[in-house]
Amino acid sequence: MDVLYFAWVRERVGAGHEHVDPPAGITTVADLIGWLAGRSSGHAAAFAEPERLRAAIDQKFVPLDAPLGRAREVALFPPVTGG
Amino acid sequence: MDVLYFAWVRERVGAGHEHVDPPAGITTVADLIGWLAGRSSGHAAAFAEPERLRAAIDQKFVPLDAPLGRAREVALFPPVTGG
Amino acid sequence: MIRIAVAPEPIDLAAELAAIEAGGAGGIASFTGLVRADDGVTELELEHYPGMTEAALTELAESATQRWSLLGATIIHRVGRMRPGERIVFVATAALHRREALDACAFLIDRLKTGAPFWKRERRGEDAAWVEAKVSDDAAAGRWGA
Amino acid sequence: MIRIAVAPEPIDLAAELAAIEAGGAGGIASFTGLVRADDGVTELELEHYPGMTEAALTELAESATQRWSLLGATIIHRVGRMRPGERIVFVATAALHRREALDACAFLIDRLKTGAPFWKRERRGEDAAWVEAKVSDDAAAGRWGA
Repeated sequence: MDVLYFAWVRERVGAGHEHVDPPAGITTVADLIGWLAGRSSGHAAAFAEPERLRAAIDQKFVPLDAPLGRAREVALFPPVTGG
Repeated sequence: MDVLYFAWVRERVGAGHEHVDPPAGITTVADLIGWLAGRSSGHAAAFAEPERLRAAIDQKFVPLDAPLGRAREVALFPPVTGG
Repeated sequence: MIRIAVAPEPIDLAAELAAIEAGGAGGIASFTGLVRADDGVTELELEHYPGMTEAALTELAESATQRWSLLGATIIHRVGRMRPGERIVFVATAALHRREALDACAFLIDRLKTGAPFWKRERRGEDAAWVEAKVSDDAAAGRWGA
Repeated sequence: MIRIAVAPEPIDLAAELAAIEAGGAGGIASFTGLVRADDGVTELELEHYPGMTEAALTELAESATQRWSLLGATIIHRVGRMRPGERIVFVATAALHRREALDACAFLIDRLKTGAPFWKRERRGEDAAWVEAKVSDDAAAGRWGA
């Protein structure tokens, strides 16, 4: 699964994307966030407050409790601020 | 008093403006319209249906029952259609 | 910060937008009215009441700046003869925040339709007819209260 | 009739307006968002999610054309670095009648604020800070229902 990071999530993680292979128990976006938080201190800083995060699966916005299903691309980022 | 005409009122009267000196009994815009209607067949055609007319006194929109007061310039025209 | 123009020349949108953008706003809303090309009109003629027109448009722009915090308000109305696809009217509003700009822009064009002395005549080939005022325009102008 | 662009180049308003005007509309409403010059920002940086951004903006424009009778809908969003006074975003809608163009334009900019993957970072001299999302933007996007 490809995971993409944007804005301060990207900065804290220290990378814009990575390929990960989460274990079988990781079934929702929230599960994935909790699992990613253990990968490094940068990840821990990025994912310390999940309520500040938003997500997209395969380029569609989803809530954090959305199932990952057969997601190929999951993006994690702060609330959007365009326009 | 200067009287100005616009759009089809101007076309029916056959002039864009004229100087008139209405008699003492003419105190409102509606009175003026009724009096002007007698000036020519063109005026009669322009002023046959007062409900289709709108007016301005000294370049401010007024209702037809507005008093002429010390009006220097009275304009008579159809409802506006700009924009 | 208020700019009013009533003239027979084509409306230069790029210049008008650049001018209102220069005021430091965060958002500019605009509306451009065009001669519709879809209903057989070959030429549109705009008559107005010189002097009163400019005064009415200035008053309209001032009432918008009293109602919303605007950094700029522009009303440009073309008069004389124009062809399908050409610009008749352009209004623009500048504000720090988008909601004020958007609302003030809608207010200006709604009110302009019923509150400024312009009259349209449409030509379709040999025929010419004065455009009738629309009841829906009175309703739209009324949305904004007194 | 739908035009979407996400690019680092400055937004060419005159060209965009001319393009949407060419569709035979009676009215064009537009909104331009600018980098505000009033709050000490020296540079704004716009990050986005390539691929998803274009898809989200296309979907947004399509939802506007389903909701209103539009002859055209344009959304142009700049990305990368820009300076105070420069254009960040431009939306425009074309319709036969002004109310549809005005409402659809307000809808597009309200929804764009919360429904497209862009993130702003402001620089003030040496300091850089990601802009926090506004609760008022969620409220504005919610005005338009589901």
